[in-house]
Amino acid sequence: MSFTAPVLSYSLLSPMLILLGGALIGVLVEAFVSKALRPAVQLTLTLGTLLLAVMQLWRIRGQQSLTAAVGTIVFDGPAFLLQASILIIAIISVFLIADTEHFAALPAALPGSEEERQAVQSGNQITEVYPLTLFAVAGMVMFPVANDLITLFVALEMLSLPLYLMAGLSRRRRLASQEAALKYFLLGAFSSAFFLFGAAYLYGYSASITFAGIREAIVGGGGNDVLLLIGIAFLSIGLLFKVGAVPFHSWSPDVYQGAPTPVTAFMAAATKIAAFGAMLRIYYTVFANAQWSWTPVLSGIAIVTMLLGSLVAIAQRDVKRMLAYSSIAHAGFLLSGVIALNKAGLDATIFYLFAYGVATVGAFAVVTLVRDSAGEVTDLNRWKGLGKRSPFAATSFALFLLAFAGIPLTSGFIGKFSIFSAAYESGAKGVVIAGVLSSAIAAFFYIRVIVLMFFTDATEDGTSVEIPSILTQASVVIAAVVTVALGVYPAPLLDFITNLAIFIR
Amino acid sequence: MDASNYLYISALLFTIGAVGVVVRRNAIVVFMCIELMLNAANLSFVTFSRINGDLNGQIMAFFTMVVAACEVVVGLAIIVTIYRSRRSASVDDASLLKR
Amino acid sequence: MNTSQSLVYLIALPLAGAALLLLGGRRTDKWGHLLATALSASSFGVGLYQLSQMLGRSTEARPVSQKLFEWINVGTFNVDAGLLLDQLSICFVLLITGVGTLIHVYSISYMSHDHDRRRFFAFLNLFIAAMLLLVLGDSYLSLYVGWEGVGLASYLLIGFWNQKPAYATASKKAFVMNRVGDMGLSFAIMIAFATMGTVSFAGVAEQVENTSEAALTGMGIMLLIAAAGKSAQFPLQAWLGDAMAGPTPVSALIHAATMVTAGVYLITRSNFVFDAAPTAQLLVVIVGAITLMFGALIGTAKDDIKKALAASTMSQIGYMILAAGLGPVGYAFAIMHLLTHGFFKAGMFLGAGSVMHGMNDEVNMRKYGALRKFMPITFATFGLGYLAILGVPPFAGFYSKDMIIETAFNAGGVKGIILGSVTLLGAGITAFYMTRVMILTFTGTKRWDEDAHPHESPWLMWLPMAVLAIGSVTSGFLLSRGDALVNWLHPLFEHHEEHEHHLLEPIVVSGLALTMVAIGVAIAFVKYSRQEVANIAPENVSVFTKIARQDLMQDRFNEAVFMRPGQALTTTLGATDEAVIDGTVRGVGQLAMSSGSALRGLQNGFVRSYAALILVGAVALIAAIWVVVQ
Amino acid sequence: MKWLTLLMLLPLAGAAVIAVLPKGNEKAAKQSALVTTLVVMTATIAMAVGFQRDNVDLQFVEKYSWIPSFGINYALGVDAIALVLILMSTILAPVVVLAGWNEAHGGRWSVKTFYILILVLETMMIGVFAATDVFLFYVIFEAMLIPVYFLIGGYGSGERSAAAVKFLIYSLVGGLLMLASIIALYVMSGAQGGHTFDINKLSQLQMSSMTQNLLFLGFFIAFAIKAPVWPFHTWLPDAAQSATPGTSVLLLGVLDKVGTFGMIRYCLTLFPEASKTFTPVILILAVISIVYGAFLAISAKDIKRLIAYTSISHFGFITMGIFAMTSQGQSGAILYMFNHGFSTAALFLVAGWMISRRGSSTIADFGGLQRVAPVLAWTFFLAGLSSLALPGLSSFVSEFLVLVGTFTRYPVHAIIATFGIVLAALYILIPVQKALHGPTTPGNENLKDLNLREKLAIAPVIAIIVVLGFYPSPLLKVINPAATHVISQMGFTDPAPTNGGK
Repeated sequence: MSFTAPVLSYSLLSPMLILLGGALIGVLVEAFVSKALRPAVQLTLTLGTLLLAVMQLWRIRGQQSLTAAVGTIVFDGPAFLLQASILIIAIISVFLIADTEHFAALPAALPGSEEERQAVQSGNQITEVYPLTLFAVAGMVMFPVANDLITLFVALEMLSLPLYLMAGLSRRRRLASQEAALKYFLLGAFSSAFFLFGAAYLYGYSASITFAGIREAIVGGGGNDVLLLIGIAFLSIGLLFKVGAVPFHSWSPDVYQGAPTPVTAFMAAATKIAAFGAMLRIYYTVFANAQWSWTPVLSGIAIVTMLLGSLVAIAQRDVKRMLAYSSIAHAGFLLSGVIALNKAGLDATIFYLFAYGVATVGAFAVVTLVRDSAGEVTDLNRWKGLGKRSPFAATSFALFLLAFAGIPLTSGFIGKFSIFSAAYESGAKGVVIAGVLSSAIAAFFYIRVIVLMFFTDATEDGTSVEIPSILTQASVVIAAVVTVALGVYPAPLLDFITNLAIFIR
Repeated sequence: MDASNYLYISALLFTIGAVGVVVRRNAIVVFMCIELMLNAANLSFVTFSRINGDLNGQIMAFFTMVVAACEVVVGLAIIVTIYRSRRSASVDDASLLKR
Repeated sequence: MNTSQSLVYLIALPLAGAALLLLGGRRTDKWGHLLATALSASSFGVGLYQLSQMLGRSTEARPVSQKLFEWINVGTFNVDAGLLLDQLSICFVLLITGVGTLIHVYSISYMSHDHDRRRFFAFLNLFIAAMLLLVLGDSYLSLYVGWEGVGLASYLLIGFWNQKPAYATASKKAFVMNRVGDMGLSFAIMIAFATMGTVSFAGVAEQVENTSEAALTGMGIMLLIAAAGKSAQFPLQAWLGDAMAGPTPVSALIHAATMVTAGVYLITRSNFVFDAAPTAQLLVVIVGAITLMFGALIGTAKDDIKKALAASTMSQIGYMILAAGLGPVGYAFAIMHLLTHGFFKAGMFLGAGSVMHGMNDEVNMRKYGALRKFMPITFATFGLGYLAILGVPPFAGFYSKDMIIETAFNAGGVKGIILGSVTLLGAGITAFYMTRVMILTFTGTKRWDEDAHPHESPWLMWLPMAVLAIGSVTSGFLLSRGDALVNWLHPLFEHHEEHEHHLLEPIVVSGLALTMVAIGVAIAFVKYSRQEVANIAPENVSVFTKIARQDLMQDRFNEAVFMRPGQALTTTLGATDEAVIDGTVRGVGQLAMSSGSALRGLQNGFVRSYAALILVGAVALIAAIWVVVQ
Repeated sequence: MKWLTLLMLLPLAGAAVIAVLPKGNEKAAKQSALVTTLVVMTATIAMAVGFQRDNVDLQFVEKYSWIPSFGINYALGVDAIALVLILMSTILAPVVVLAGWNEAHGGRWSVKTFYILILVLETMMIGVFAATDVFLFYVIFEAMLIPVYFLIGGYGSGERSAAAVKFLIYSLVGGLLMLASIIALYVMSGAQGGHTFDINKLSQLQMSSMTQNLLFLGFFIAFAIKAPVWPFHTWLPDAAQSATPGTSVLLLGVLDKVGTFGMIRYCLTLFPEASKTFTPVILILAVISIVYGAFLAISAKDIKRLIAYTSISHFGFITMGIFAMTSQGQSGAILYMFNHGFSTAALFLVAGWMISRRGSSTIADFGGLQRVAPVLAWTFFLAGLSSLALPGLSSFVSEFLVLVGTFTRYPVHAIIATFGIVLAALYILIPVQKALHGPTTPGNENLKDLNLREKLAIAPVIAIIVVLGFYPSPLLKVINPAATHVISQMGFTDPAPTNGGK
């Protein structure tokens, strides 16, 4: 028997390869470069890798291929857009991660132990977070381009496992951080089991692990629908878990709160893009013809997610948890774009993902700025009067909140409008109504925070705002600029998306 | 014999695992239950590959094992750390973050 | 119709005065009053000039008009700011500007000690302007402007001393009750526009025959309400008594001679409506008759000289309204009584003012007495007015009032008899209470407070009184000589040749009237001249007197029927707004809040429960898909 | 010449100038704000001169593609209605700046910020009336909440932040309902020949009466909250009580007009059938507002709340006039919007001066003011008279037109509404008596009278009130064609005289 070497189009895979390469080098750096240099080296390496990946990605924009890696990877317009979004978000997030203040100097050491104290004093900072980030990013960019179940599963784990660890790296409140890691890990693994089980049944239904094969089976019909439905259901659980849709959301508030804020920012923004990217591809291409079975259910989930997210957010006292619930609500909004199942829905969702991702990173970036002697202050009551003490932080945070609330002239409004109109066009009027309603509820607590910051006098205590690094500041500014720009003149991006966002099968 | 019996078994294993995750306290055991679920999935993969006369399912199974192994590494790392700092592997003790 | 460009000056002159004095502020204190008087006088001059012009023209050519500018012009609703001067309005113009000027003169001295005199004169001018606009406007809408304008002026003047809360309240009361009347006027205008498509006098007049009686009746009733509001007729009479809070010249000008007669003007002006709407006309008569008695009865019990006079004003206007309600025959007499009344009542008010002037602003007649010797001129002028109002020949009232009584009797049938006797009775009661006023004030013994040293008023004050007194002697005779006024106004009211069934000969009527008057006077004499008058009102009096003292319960009534329920409604509405409407809104917010906190409970921090939730979710998902598929 | 864009840019330019001014130089900030607003006013008048009043089409039209993929344009243009309102807004702006010269002090933030907010708001006030693209309108409609929100919450008094939040939430909820309707319109337009937000194209859409009713409600409720019409009014008193007088003037005088303006421009144009369907309900709501607002005003203890309640009553009249569907009613309503702007401005500004002098807004705390500060007192009185629609003052013309116009088609409503004029007398004269008359309350003996700046600020307002009372026809000549156009668009004609059924 003869062996034919698989044909790989490296140029299309290059972004992923670059990222993985960078990550591996990062591991080596961690091992061999002297402690003193490490942070700087790792930072440059990571940023370099990401930038390189972006440039590479830009070069291959507009190309299309089903056979990038013998049919396991697909590259097309949406793939480009989603990968680009993920990389950009990643870069901004790395700006935050660069502030080592957030990360345990020696995660292996016991909280409060002597060796930890020494590690902190000697300034020996373990910088494993950088390679972890790169691995995660690699997984994320692979998730939306996977074209068969294996790749999909591998990508899923590849983006998850590093995040589990990163969640546990916080320097302050380490117990909480470790707990976050544990919860995230257990629940993540739990959900991926469902995912895998679903995959198995899809395979059973279609006798194929490639998306193409599954789609043909669905189109052709005649298979055992029970297998198909179980498959769809369980696979969806895995994905819905990642995007934090009700009732698979319960990990996100705890993890968002426990994880180091830069990591929270990164996963809140990037993971959503990756997961929704994958969802879009799967639902728009693979499951499209089984629409009758899943759209109603997904609509229900979307509605519940929006409402619950908005309602519970009202009752939050911790800014990170509040943002977590708002991200749950937004998952609901985004789902309505998936349900739409039309071109407009695809464009809208991609735009929304990018706009929301940027705003989210910005918001968490501001959270990292608000500190006292014991590190970050996330208790909302201690944000009172922030507007007086730091107009910069308060104003930009207010801007991001308004964007979340979907107030005109911010990116959030354009996103909401486009995604709801797409959903309405597909006849999902109920979802739109629920969306509008929950936006009203949501507005309620976004405004509450604005009131806290601007209209209430500071209580006491040394909650101060410090700009630790130029990079953090930069990330806030970039996010703010993008948010406003996309609100005032979104036309270019929208057109760009509209022209590119076409799935190939 | 009818291959679908294997499916029932795998379903059973999956359910046992899932229930186990909910009812057991010890993090390690919980994690083992999850592994059980993964393997249930694997079993169905293999079964289906047999039913469909297609090898991809078995390839998938191998991948799953690898991934599961990675998961073990990460998972144990986390569990051990938390055990060291809490002196307890009970998942119920880790409930600082709530509401 | 010929036009005259000078009509506008009638209004513009006093209006300019008002504006100048109000905007000029204290700078104009020195000469403000003089300017105001001059302007009012010059307006009177213009009036005389117009009269002479008018006399020069043939009957049908007499009315003149002037279009000022396009005012409101929307769709078919076209109203120009236009003035109309005809035989009817000229009478008013002369009365307003004439009496007005006299009262300006009087006030110069009367208000000389008030450091806000300038403002007082500004308001007087404002009133003159508004009143002239009222009688000169050529459409109901422009009349409306004047109508509320005089209301405003009256409000400002009643409340001129509004630092006294009671006075402020009185002015507010007057304005609000007037607004009720104004509402009637606006309804009338709306009806006119909706049914006839026009609101000008001329337009309505020619549309009348194409319009259903129902509509006209409605319009007539609304006009009547308006008239009742302005002219303090039943049931909107309650404000007039309190309006005496204003400085006495105001009472004389606005609340005796001119503004309160605007109602009579409105009804006579709208004769074409009422002639076509018998029901409305009947109501007019009834209102007139009731008010006539109402006022007269109140008058018998008042110890406050001004309030007594006010009551009498009310009753006299009752006469006019009644006459106006008698249709074409009555209009002229209504106007005639209006004019004569303008003279003698204004005169008597000024007299009352002069008395108060001498008695440190004491108004309680029980504290007067024997003032005859101390203020002879006042006594004389007041006396002449007294004779006039009684209707003693040949004084003014004799002509005007007897005409009304006679016409009332001749109204025919039961109606005639009732009305006739009411008017007769009214004459008697009038005689009684006016005599009472005379006796209590000028004769008998001194009942003054210690610090009172009465003296005659300066010439600036008694001169106008004298002039008015002359008027109250002669006006009646002059106006009725050869039916001068009747013929003068004749072309305005179309007479379907009245079937002259004389129920009573004029001479008989006069006889009856005089007898009633004599009786009234006699009773008064017996009651107040024979026995000593207590200088504090005795409490052991008949129920009737008690009621009469309280203005026949009019305020009690309004309070019980309108004020109290109104206040109750207002407070309840306030509460409802807070509790129910805003409450609902807040409730929704609360609901969201609480449900949020409730759901928050799900997040109990135990990873196993989260896993359970996922598991449940998975099962639910399967179930849901199952349901969908089935 | 791109007039409207120019008008919108001028205030922004002014804001930019203020922004770069050195910190703490408050006088300069105030002066530049005043200059800017005056320039804008002049520019607006210059534009208005070029307006052809017999041409019912949109004029000064501008149109640039904004978000082509959604068919959204930056499209401006004015008809008589918009023109009149823009004119009102830009005349009020300098008055507010001059009158509230010291309002910004005692705010949470700098004086500069205050005037920047004011100027940004002015831009949006112009834009919201000039927008002819529904999306653009909505964007401004929502965005203009933000500056107002900060003006109330940052510079107001008392429960300012609570009031600001209440205002914002109310408006946002209304806005979101409208957004749902707009989305529906957009989708339908896509189904019927291309996505668009062009108001004229949208008004051509075919839709089932059910949909039309629902969408109408989406718009109407948003506008009813803005206006505000009973029972959506409870935010207004709180907002007005807390906001600075100047802000209140812009809030009640201009922003609330967006509601009534929207009813004409959007509800009637886009959903003629639904408008007819709902007219009975709306008329009832309007009548309730008239009476209800008046009663609440009578019972009000706080002078700012009182003015707010009177406005609720006045907006009732405007709404009634709009939906009476007669040329008198329509013209009256439009004229009413204009007049109400100024009479409310007068009331609020004078009340503001009284409050700033006395340090309290409770009516009972004043008394005998007429003796102490005559000019102040008489100005307040005059403003009050215009609010109770005294003939000879501008509001009378509009109010009477509305009543007459309504009476010809809906006599009963008109009759009930007319009782409002008696109530008006009460709600104005009661505070007048309490505050201006009677003996001077201890402590008020030496309150200052109006100074020159304040006189200068209020004079033009009073002038407009008086002049338009006697000579409204220039304005009416501009309004009438537009009003008649609206009526005929709706397929109505004025009822002919009935001759009382003879």
